[in-house]
Amino acid sequence: MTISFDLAENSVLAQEHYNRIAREQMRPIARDADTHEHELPESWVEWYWLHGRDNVGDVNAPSDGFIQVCIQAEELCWGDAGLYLRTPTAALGGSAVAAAGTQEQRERFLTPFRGSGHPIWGAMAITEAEAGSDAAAIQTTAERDGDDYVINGQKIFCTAGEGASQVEGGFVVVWATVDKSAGRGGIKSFVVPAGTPGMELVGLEKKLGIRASDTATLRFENCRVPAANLLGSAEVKKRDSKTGDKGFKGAMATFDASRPIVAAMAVGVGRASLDFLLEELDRQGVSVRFDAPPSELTAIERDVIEMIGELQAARLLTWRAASMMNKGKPNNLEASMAKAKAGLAVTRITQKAVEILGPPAYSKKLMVEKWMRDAKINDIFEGTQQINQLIVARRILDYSSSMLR
Amino acid sequence: MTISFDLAENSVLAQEHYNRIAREQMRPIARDADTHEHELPESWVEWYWLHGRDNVGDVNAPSDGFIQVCIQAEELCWGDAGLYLRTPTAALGGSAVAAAGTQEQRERFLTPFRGSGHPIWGAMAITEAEAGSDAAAIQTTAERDGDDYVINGQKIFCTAGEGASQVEGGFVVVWATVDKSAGRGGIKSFVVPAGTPGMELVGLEKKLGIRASDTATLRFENCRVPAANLLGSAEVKKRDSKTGDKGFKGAMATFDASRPIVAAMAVGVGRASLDFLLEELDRQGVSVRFDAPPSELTAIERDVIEMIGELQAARLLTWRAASMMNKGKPNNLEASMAKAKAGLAVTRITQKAVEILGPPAYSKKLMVEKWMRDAKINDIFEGTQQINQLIVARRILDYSSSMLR
Amino acid sequence: MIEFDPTEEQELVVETVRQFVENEVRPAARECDEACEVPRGLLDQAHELGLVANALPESVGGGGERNAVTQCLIAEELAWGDLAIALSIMSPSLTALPVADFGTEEQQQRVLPRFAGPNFTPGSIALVEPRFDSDPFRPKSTAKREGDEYVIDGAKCLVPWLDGDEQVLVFASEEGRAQGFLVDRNSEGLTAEAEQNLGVQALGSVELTLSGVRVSASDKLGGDAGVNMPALVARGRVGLAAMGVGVARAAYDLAREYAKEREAFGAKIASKQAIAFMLADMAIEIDAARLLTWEAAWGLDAGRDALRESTLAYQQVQRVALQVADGAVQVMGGHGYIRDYLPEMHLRNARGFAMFEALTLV
Amino acid sequence: MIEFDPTEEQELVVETVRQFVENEVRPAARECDEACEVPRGLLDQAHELGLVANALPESVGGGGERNAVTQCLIAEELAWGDLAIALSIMSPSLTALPVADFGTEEQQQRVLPRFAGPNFTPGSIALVEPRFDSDPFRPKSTAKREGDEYVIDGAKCLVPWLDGDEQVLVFASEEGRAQGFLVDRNSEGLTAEAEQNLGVQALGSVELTLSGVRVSASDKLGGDAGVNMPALVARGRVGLAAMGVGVARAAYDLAREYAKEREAFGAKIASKQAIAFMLADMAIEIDAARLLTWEAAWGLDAGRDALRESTLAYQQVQRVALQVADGAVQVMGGHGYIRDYLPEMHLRNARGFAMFEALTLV
Repeated sequence: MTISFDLAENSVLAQEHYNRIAREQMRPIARDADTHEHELPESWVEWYWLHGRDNVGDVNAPSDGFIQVCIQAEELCWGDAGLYLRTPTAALGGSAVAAAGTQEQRERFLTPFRGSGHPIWGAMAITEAEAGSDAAAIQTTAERDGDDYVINGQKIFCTAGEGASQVEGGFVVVWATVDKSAGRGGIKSFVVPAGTPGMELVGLEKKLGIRASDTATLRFENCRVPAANLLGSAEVKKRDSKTGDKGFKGAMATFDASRPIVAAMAVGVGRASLDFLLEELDRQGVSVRFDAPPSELTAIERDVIEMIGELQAARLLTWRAASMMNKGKPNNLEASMAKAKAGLAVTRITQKAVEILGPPAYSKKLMVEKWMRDAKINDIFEGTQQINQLIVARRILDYSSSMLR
Repeated sequence: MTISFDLAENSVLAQEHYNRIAREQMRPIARDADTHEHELPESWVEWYWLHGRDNVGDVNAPSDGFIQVCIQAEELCWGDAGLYLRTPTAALGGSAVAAAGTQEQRERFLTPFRGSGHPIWGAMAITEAEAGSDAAAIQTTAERDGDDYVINGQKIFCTAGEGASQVEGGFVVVWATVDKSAGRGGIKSFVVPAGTPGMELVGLEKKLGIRASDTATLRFENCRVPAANLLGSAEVKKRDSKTGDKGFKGAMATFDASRPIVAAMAVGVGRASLDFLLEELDRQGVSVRFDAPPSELTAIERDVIEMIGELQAARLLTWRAASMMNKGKPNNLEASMAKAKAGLAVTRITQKAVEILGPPAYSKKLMVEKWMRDAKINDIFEGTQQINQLIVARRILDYSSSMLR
Repeated sequence: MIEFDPTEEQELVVETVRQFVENEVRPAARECDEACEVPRGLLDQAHELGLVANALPESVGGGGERNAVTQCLIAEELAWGDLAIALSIMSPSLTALPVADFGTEEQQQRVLPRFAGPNFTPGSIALVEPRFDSDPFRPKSTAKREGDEYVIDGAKCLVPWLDGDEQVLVFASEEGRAQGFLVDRNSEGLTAEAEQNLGVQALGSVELTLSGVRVSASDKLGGDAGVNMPALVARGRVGLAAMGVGVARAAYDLAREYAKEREAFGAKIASKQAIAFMLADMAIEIDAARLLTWEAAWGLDAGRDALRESTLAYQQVQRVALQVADGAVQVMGGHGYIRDYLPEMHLRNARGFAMFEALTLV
Repeated sequence: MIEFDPTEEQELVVETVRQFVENEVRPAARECDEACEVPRGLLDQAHELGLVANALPESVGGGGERNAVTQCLIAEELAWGDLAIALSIMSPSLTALPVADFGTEEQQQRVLPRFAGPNFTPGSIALVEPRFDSDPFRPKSTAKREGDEYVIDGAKCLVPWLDGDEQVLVFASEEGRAQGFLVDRNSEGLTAEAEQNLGVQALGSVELTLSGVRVSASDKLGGDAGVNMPALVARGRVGLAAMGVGVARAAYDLAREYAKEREAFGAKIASKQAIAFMLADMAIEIDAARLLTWEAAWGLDAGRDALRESTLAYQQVQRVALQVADGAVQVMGGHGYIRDYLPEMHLRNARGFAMFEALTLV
């Protein structure tokens, strides 16, 4: 162990690999996918399904582990964040199954994603109209009926929800309460396979950015799944116990794994914007000096130096949170730090890039305006800036959620 | 009534008058007064007492009313904020007597400040070790005993507390509770004349800035004042009523009058820094262009444009809050807006001025470092930034203090 | 004397505009944005309020009530409704006011009456250039005198381009100095390409290419005297600043209302300091920006060179509008990100203030 | 592989330094600041830890363990104790490291042994100039070759000036290029005037005036090859960045502890989101700044030109240290403003990072 910023061989390969995919497969269709909101970007989906799932590098060579996943997210979102979210993978639904599922569940639900059939999607459905950041306020119910659970309720903001709910072979992990009186202890997650009767696609959101991504509203009306589709323990703890509760806390813990990825996505979008900005300034004959005294810097130079620093800071916080996962260290604090920093930094970077590049950047002829629209979601989904700051604050103060609301 | 930014004739006269005082009487001794912390700046005190109390302008000419008081504060703090706070006036103590006192009290306590005796001071003593922004938590007691009240407790951060407590003729307005069980309804203010037995000067704070100002800790041990020194009604309302409570709410209301003045003080310090910065840049051949496109601005130019805008914004919010007082309009929201904006803007402006002027500005050979130290108090006293934001938030949301804590 | 209250007449105007905005503009905002168009009927209706015509000289049939502060009050209210619609409604100012300010007597008589008349006549200005270093004082577009004509070459963007008028006021450098030229929209060598932009989508703006476009010498604004560019730019910055305040206020209103309605963790989110302080900060910054804007407008009305004041206000407003709109999206979270709600539009519009120059005039 | 954990050896060093800082440095911080002096005993004690000597080459009696990351870890801990004391303790680096990096063999043998020896020997560097546009790469001070000598003229400031050594490393432009010169402190034409500064008061720095100061040609650092200024500046920025992180962490710790203790309105102020979020933001920014600093240090250790990375880190740290120290004063309110507590000192010290350049080296 010694502090090092040298990417492992496999990470470098992954970086190159996914950057090539981003450049060759995503960038050329990114504007079109943005314009044709709600249309399936077939070429990307098909291409990825056929060629994008290959392992990268040598599985026996040194690896940065989870950092490599972050690199993948960064590169592909440098390509296009909307398309990235439309990629046929198990996504967050897959993370939940991998984290809380049994061996049997993992095989049953995840194997098809490695298979040779048609492209499929996984998704996670948590948010409800009256329960945004506050997952414990979930109203969707899952009632035990013989060997089944019967789910009723409505979910919004379900990323990849169209693909996951409609295309045979995919699935949606739905959070629902089996016992409202138990509060968060009663909240469980269920795998609902695509096409299950009673799961209905109500509609897709029209959004500021990431328009290639299908953000769905899903309705569950007497939607019946086998009890074997419950992830984790069926036991309801009346009070949220500190240990062994694989229900709510376990579910929340998947955020510790997903937040670094979202942070890496943010970094990818931010880098797209910053790379373009630097290239364009260079084309215009504007250089950025690192050896000039502050008194001689132009406003643009100082902005750009600040932007590069902020982006790299976000990336390093992200990699640190990922690195802790490699070691099995709890990273709840560090994951939220990365997510909070990346969301904010990239919101600012992409907004600033439009400003610096001036009138041409306000036009849809360039991609800068799109990256600004795409970036903002990173400060909102998977826990808003405010939620992540709250988590950080609780951790550093050693306060429970009741001590700092 | 029409929107206008033309100063009334008297305001212009006041501006010139106080600016001359600032330049001629304050600036020359400002560094020395900073260095000799806790020493009475005699030359300023004597000069002000002899020459500084004259009325300015023609009392019958158009006036901007309370805005003129803000202009005075701005100009004198442009001279020196520490000396300004050491000026022999009734200061906040005087405001309290003027606002809540009877005609008899006003004459008894305020007349000496217009008299020809030696220089005297007034002060307000609210804060306690365990009650900062939270004035309702006051522990100091005032017990009725026959025709007197007997005060016990200790006050900290009492501006001008040395002069007001020690120099015959001055006074300290002390906040104390006559009935702890009544909460804020039991809090009353009492005029304690300088030299009253039982009022003891415990010590003076050593501070970051405004070192010429005497920030005192005062102890009250069986300090006896006549009941006639109670400001406002003696009646204790068990619950804080919305109307007619001249106790706590009335006392808090004096902040609506004092906050614009503190905001104006901040603007004065900020302007001192900004004026010097502009002069110095000019001497160095660095100009600030208002007709250059953003792409051509230097970092310094953009900073300076931002600083000028921020300072003027703070000044206008301050004058607006003062203008409302002229019309007898409630200005609780606007006073806190001005204070919050001015405190923060001026903290940033003075810190930035040191940065832009580089190594020479870090030295005590220039005054820029001192203005940075002096400025910061404006974001703290008379309600911190956070308290003022809280007040603004409650007002704009129409929330009571229990709805937004 | 210092005074922060508008006159009764101004309050009446504001009230009238606000009514119109609430009844007609706000309900149309989202639809216009998605359709990238403002319905002509809405502009005709707005025209009846006489918002620009009132500011034109009586000699050409106008109201003769030119007052920058009043125009700021109007601009804020309109933009509080919708920025693109506000810019469209006020677009006559783009041609009419510079002609009123700097035009020769002949130009005033030739151009102004149609803007003071009973029908809505849109104006247009071509000042911004499609470059990162677009500079109103030093356009890269050029105008060269050839006999009795000027030949204009260059490129412009963010040019409002509504149907119904035939002219656009194009700015180009003549011997290094920016000058305005009244150019027929159907001039040879002039091509207009519809823009698709991040924001103000309903404005229907175009990118202009001018390739050897010829105008008569009498179309040079102000004749030999030309244009006072600092004054024109100042009037643009003040107008835009006022609209920026309106956009910020619109976003802030949405965020505040949402925060007072929305529950999370068993309480209204407005009762959380993190949200409440964001809102407080927005409120303070909006008021501060408005006062700076008024001061600059008042400076114009007092006949002063208000380039400095207008730039200060415009700079602050650029920052404030963006920050407030972004904050509104943030306060509303997922709901702020979707197009069922308006904050995302305000964010896109707000980002434009850094590019706009003279997209409205007071 | 990417790795964020220090080695066990580094952890041991950090632990040792932290103990020293807690026992010796922190208790002395306020007194040193008020007295504008660091007691010699404290520096002697610190010297026993070998913090600079360990980094010097074995050939001159040093530990031969030069490692910029380790030096960053040490610098952060020391500055977490007190910035002025930290700079004083590490001052030998100012002369010793540039000589080790760029000096000729003769210079190394002549200069380095005393820094590796058993007694604390302070070093000093004169790089910053008393101008708003001070520029390490282009000093206004000049060095002119005259025969076997150089004649140096100019002014310098923020020059650490502790008793016990006779030399200062002065930077001046020779034919437009910055070069270092080993100048005897008692040279003719050299005047040192004690500085009184906003912060780092205990450093005992001076303003230097050089008027026709003569040094031998053999005192030009690195001989004909001279100095690699980007590398030197990078090593300064990394060291200062690490110290800035330490200052920020010290201020943050105070604010957090205070917020957890202090009650207002019936609750700990840390339980208010406005305060808690400020603290969270500080924690995030401190960690971010530290990682950037480590990356730059790692780049130096890997033999890369880390001017870019070190500048990024230094820029971020300047902002973060100031913001955190200012925030700590704010969180503590009146208590933050008085000199019974340390945040006000951290604020004064933090503001200095914008002026400092190579006030410590790694």
